[in-house]
Amino acid sequence: MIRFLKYTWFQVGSFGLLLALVPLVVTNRYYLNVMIFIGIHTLLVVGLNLLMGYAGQISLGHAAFFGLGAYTSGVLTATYKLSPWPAMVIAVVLTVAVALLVGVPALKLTGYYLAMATLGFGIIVYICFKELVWLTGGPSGLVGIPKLSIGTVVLDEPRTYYYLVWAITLGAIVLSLNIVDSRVGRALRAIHDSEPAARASGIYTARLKIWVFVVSAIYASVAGSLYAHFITFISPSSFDFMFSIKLVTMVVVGGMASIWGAVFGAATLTVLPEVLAVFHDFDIVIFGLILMVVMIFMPQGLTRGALDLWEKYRLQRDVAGGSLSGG
Amino acid sequence: MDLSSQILQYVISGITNGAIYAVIALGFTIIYNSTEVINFAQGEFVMLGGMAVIALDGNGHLPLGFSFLLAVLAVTLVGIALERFTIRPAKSSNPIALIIITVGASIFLRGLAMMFWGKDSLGLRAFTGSSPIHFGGATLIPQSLWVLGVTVVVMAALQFFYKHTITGKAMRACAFNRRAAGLVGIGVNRMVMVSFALSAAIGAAAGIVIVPITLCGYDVGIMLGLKGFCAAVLGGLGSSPGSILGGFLLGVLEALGAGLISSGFKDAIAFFVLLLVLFLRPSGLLGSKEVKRF
Amino acid sequence: MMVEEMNAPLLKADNLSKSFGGIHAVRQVSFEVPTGQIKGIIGPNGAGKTTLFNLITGFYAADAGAIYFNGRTLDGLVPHQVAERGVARTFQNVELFDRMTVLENVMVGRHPKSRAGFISAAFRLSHARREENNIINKATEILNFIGLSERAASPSTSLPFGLQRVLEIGRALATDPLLLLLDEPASGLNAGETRELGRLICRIRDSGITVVLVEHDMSLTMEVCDQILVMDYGRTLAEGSPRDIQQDPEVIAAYLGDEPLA
Amino acid sequence: MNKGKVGRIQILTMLLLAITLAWSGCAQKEEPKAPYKIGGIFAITGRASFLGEPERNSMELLAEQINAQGGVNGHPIELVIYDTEGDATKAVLNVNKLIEKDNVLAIVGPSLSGTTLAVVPIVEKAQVPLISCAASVKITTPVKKWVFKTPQTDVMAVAKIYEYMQGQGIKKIAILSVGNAFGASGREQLLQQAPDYGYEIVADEKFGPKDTDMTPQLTKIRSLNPGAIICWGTNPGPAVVAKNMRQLGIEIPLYQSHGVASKKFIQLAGEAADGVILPTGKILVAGALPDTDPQKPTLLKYIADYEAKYNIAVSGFGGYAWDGLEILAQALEKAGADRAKIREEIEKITGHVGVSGIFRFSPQDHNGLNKEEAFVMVKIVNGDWQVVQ
Repeated sequence: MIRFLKYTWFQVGSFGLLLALVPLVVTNRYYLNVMIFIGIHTLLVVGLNLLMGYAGQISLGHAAFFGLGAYTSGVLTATYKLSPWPAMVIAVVLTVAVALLVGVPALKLTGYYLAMATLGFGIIVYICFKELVWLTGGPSGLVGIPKLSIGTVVLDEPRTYYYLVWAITLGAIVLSLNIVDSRVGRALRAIHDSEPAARASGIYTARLKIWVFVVSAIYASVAGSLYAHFITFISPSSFDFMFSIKLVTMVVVGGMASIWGAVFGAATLTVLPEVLAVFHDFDIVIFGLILMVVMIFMPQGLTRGALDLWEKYRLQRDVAGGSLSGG
Repeated sequence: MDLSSQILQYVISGITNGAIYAVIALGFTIIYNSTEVINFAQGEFVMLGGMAVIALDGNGHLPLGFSFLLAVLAVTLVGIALERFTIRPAKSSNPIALIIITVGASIFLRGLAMMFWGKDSLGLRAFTGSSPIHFGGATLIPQSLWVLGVTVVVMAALQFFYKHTITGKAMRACAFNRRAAGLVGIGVNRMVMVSFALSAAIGAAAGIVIVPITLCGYDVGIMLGLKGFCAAVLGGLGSSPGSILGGFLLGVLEALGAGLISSGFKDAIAFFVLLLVLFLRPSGLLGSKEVKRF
Repeated sequence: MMVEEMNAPLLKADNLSKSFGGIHAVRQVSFEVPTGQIKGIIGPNGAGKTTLFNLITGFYAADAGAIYFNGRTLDGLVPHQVAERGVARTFQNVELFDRMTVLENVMVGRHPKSRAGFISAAFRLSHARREENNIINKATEILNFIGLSERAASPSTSLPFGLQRVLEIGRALATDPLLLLLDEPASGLNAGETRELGRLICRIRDSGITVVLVEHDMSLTMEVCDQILVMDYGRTLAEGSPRDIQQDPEVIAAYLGDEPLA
Repeated sequence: MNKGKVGRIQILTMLLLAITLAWSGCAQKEEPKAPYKIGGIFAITGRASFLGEPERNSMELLAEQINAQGGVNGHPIELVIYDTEGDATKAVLNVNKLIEKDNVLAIVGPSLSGTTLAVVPIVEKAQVPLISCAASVKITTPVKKWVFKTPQTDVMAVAKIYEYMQGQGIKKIAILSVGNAFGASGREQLLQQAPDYGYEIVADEKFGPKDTDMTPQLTKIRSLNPGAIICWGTNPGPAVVAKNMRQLGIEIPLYQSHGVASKKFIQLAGEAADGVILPTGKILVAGALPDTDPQKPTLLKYIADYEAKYNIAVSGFGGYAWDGLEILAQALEKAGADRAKIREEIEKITGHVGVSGIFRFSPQDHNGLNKEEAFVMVKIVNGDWQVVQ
C-alpha cells in the first residue's frame, strides 16, 4: 500500500514537471491554446469520471454545470463588473445549489431514468441560457468577459493562463486521486459494483451519490469559469446536449474509473478533431464510430482495456516464470 | 379569433405532433420490452425514413406508395443491422455502456445521412392535396389526417401482431420474462432482432408521413427521438398504451405551452414535464413495471 | 434448552408480514434469536426466507409487525442504518465488488466504523490517514481469520466461487457486527467446501457473533445450528432444535411433499 | 483478437501525437516569404455550413483567379482555411492557429456573429486584420481597430423592410424569430427600430432552429390580428412558417429576412413561398438589375465563374468572403506584407464595387455599406424573385 502511494506521488510529480516544462519548449500560442483547452476538459472529465466511472451514475447533462460556471462568472464580471475571483466562488456556490436541487430527486433514479433526468435538466438549462436574453445575452452570446488576473498581473498571455489552468487541474487531479484511494472512493466504487451490497455494508448510498454529483458539478463549474475568462465570449451553443455527449465520450475513451485515463480521454478528444480536420464532414461519423467501437469492445475504456491486457500479460509471464504458486 | 378556437387549433397541432411522438415512443417501448435497452438512435429511424422517401420519390419517380414501402423496408434493414452489429456484440449489459453505444450509433447514422444527402433540409409533396379543411374556427390539413391515420394503423397492426401471431406472442413472453422465454424454446436473440426491425419500421413510417408537413434534414432525429423518449417515460416506460397516451399528451401540452405560455421555452416545457414525472412518479402514468431499485 | 437462561434475545421478530401485490411472502412470522447462537431458517423455495432477511436489514419495510434488535426497534431504518446498529448480511447471489481486490472488498466493510469524508479524504488529513491505516490493519486481520490473506491483492473475481462466498462473509465481519445474516452461504459449494464453511461459521459464533443462516443444504444446517426455524408459504411451520425438526411430521411432509399443505 | 485491437489503437494514438508534435516542430521554422498568406475561417461543417461552404468556395475561386493573373504585385496568394463548425471554442483555436502557426497576414471570416465576437479580442491583441463574414451589427459597432466586415448588417435589413412596409399601410406587426444568434440579433433590431417607424409589435414569438411545427405560434399571432408577420431565421424554419401560414389560412403578408435569400427557400416552401417579401443582396436578382447598376457586371461575373467552377447554384452568402478577399488583395497591393499597413489601407478603400454592395470604409465605418445599395426588396412570384419597390 505504501509503495502504491509513493508510486502515485511519483506519477503526479513527473506529470506536473512535464506540464511545467511544456511552455519552455512550445512557444507557439496555438499549441498552448490547445493545451489550455485540454486542461479545462481534463478538469471536467476528472469530475465527471468520479460520478460516472467510480460511482456508476450517468450524467447526460454535465454541460449544464460547465455552462452555469461560465455564465455566472461571465454575467457577474461582464455585466455587473464584479472581479473574477469572487465571481468564480459565487459560481461554485450557485452550481452547488443547483446540483443539490436536481441531484436530490434525480439520484433516486437509476440507469435510463437517471440518464433521461440529467439529459432533460441539461436541455432546460441550455434553453434558459438561450431565452433569458436580459441576463445572458441570449443566443448572440455574452461579450466583454474580462481576463483573470492574479494581483496586478493580468493573465492574458496563453502561457500564463496555461500555468493557471494546469495548476488548478493538477490540483483537482491530486484531490481526485486522494478521494479515489480512500474510504469515500471505495464506497463510490462499491455503489457502482453492487448497490445492495454497498448499502448492507453500511454505506449511505443515497447521500454519497448526491455528494459525488455535487463534487463533479463543482469541477465543471470551475472549468466553466476558467473557460469563460479565457475566451472572454460565451454563447449557449458551447453548452448544448452534444457537449454533454462529448464529455461522456472523453470519460469513455479515457476509461471509466481511471483518473489518468480522464487526462488521456480529454487530450485525445481535444486533439483528435484538430487532426481530423482534414476529413471535414467525416469527423462526426468517426466520432460516432469511436463511441460505438470503444463501448462494444472495451466497455472499460481504452486505457483500462490496455491496462487489463497488461495485467493479463504480466500474470501469464509470472505464471510462466513459476512465481505464483498454483493457487 | 376567440380563445376557444385558438385552443382548438393548439390541440389539433398538438395531436398531429403527438401522433409522431406516440409512434416514436412505441418504438422505444418495443425495444425496451424485449431487451431492456433504450435505443437512443430511435429518432434516426424517423429521420432515415423521411430522407429515404424523399430520395426515392424525388429521384426515382416511383409511385408514392411504392416509395413508402421501399423506404420502410430500407430503414428496417438498418434497424436489423444496428442490432446485429452493435447491441448483440456488446459485452456489457450495463445501461451506461448501452446508452453510449446507441448514442454513438445515432451520431454515426446522422453523419452518414449528412454525407449521403447533404446538410440541407428537403421537402416532399403532400400525399393528397394541401388545401386546409376548416372546422370550428380551426384549420386542419389533409396531411395531418394521413399522420393520424398511419398512427392508428400502426397501433392496430402492432396490437394484432402481439395478440394473434406466434412471433408476437413470443415477443410478449420475452418482455414478460426473458429467461423463462428462453427456457421454453423461444429464440430470444431472434426476438430482439425482430423488435429492432419492428421499431425501425414504424419509426420510418412516422418519418415518411410527416415529411410533407415538417420537411426533413439529417439532424431532425435528435430532438424527435428525445421527445419520443419523454413521451415513453411520461406514459410509463414499457407500456404500449402508456406510450400512445404519453405521445399525444406531450404533443398537446407542448402546443398549448408554445401558444399560451412562451414559444421560446416550448422545449423546456416538454422536458420540465419529463423531470416532474421522473421525480414524482417514475413509473409514468400507465407504467406497470416497478422502477428498478437496485 | 441450553440458552434459556440468557437475557433478552439479540433479535426478535414479532408478527412480521410482507406481501407483494397479491403474494404474501411473509405472514405473521415471529421468532427470537438469543445472543451467541446460530439460528437456521430453512424452507423450500419461495418460503419467504430471503424476504425475511430483506425485512430485517431494512431493504423492505414490513407491512405489519415489528423487529427488535439489541433491545431497540429496527422499524423505519434503511439498510446502512441497520448495518451501523450491528447487523451484517451476505447475499444469495454473491454480491462482491467486482472491480476491487480481495483486501479492498473487506476494507469497504469497515465503512460504518470509520468517518473520513470527501474533504478529509481529498486533502489526506492526518486523521484520515490514521483511520485508513486502521482500516487496512483490521481488514488484514479479518483476511487472516477467514484464511484469504494470501489472496489479498488479487481481484475479487479471480477467486473460485467458494472463496467468493467466504470473502463476502469476511466483508460482513469487517463491520464488527453483533448479528450476521447469511443467505444460503452453501449454495453452489461442493461437500468439502460446505464442511469448511460450517467450521468457519462455528468459529464466527465462537468469537461472539450471533449468526442467522438461511439455507437449503440440510446437512450444513443440522450440523451447525443451535436452533432451526422452518418456513413454508411465508408462515412459520416449526421451530426447535435440529433433532426436533428432523422428527417433526409437518416438516417431513413439507419436504417430502406427502400431502398438500393448506 | 481483443489484444490486437488495443495495440493498434494505441499505436494510432501515438502516431497522431507524434504527428502533432512534429507539426509544432515545423512551426518553429521560418516560412518562405514569397507568397502572401491569407487565412480563412468558416463554418464549413455543422449547422451553419450553408454559409461556410460557399464562403470557402468563393475565396478559393478568387485566389485562383488572382494567382492566374500573376498574384498581387507578383506575390501569389496562399490560402489557409480552417473550419469552425460554428463553434466558438474551435474558432478561437483556429484563429490562434492562423496567427501563430500559419503566420497569416490577414483573416477572412468567421461566418457567424457568435464566432466572430469570440475571436475579436484575439485579433485585436495580436493586431491582425480580420474581415468578418457575419451579419451582426455588434461586430463593427463600436468600431474595433482591426475588425472589418463585408455583409450587410441586420440593422440595414430591418430598416429596408420597415421602409418598404410604410407604403403598405401596415401598423401592427408580429415577429417570429429563430432561437439562434441570427434570429436574436434580427429580433433585437426589429424591436428597437419599430418605434422609429411608428409600428406596434403585437407579438414576439420564437421557434427553435430544428422545430418542425410553428402552428401554435402562428395561431397565437392570428388571434392578435397583426397587419404583417416578419419572420427572422435561416432555413428550414422560415419555410415551415410559410407553409404553416398557408395551412392555417392566414392571409396577411409574410416578410422574411435575407437569411432565406436562396432558391432553397423556394424549394422547401413550395407554393407557400409565393407572395413572401424579403430584402436581399442584389446577387439574387442580378440578371434583372438595370444595366446602369454599377454592381451588375461584378455580380454577373461572380455568378458565372462560381457556377462554372462548382457546378452548383450560387447562394447569397459566398459573396461575403469574395468581397473580403478582394478588399484584402487591394490593400495588399499598396501595403505589402505588413499587417498594420494592410489595416490602414483597408480603411482607405472607398467606392469598391463588390458583390454585397459598394464599400466605402472609413475610420468610423468598418462595414462601409449603406442600405440603399446593399439591399433590394424582392417578392417571390411563381417560384421566382421579382424586384419590388
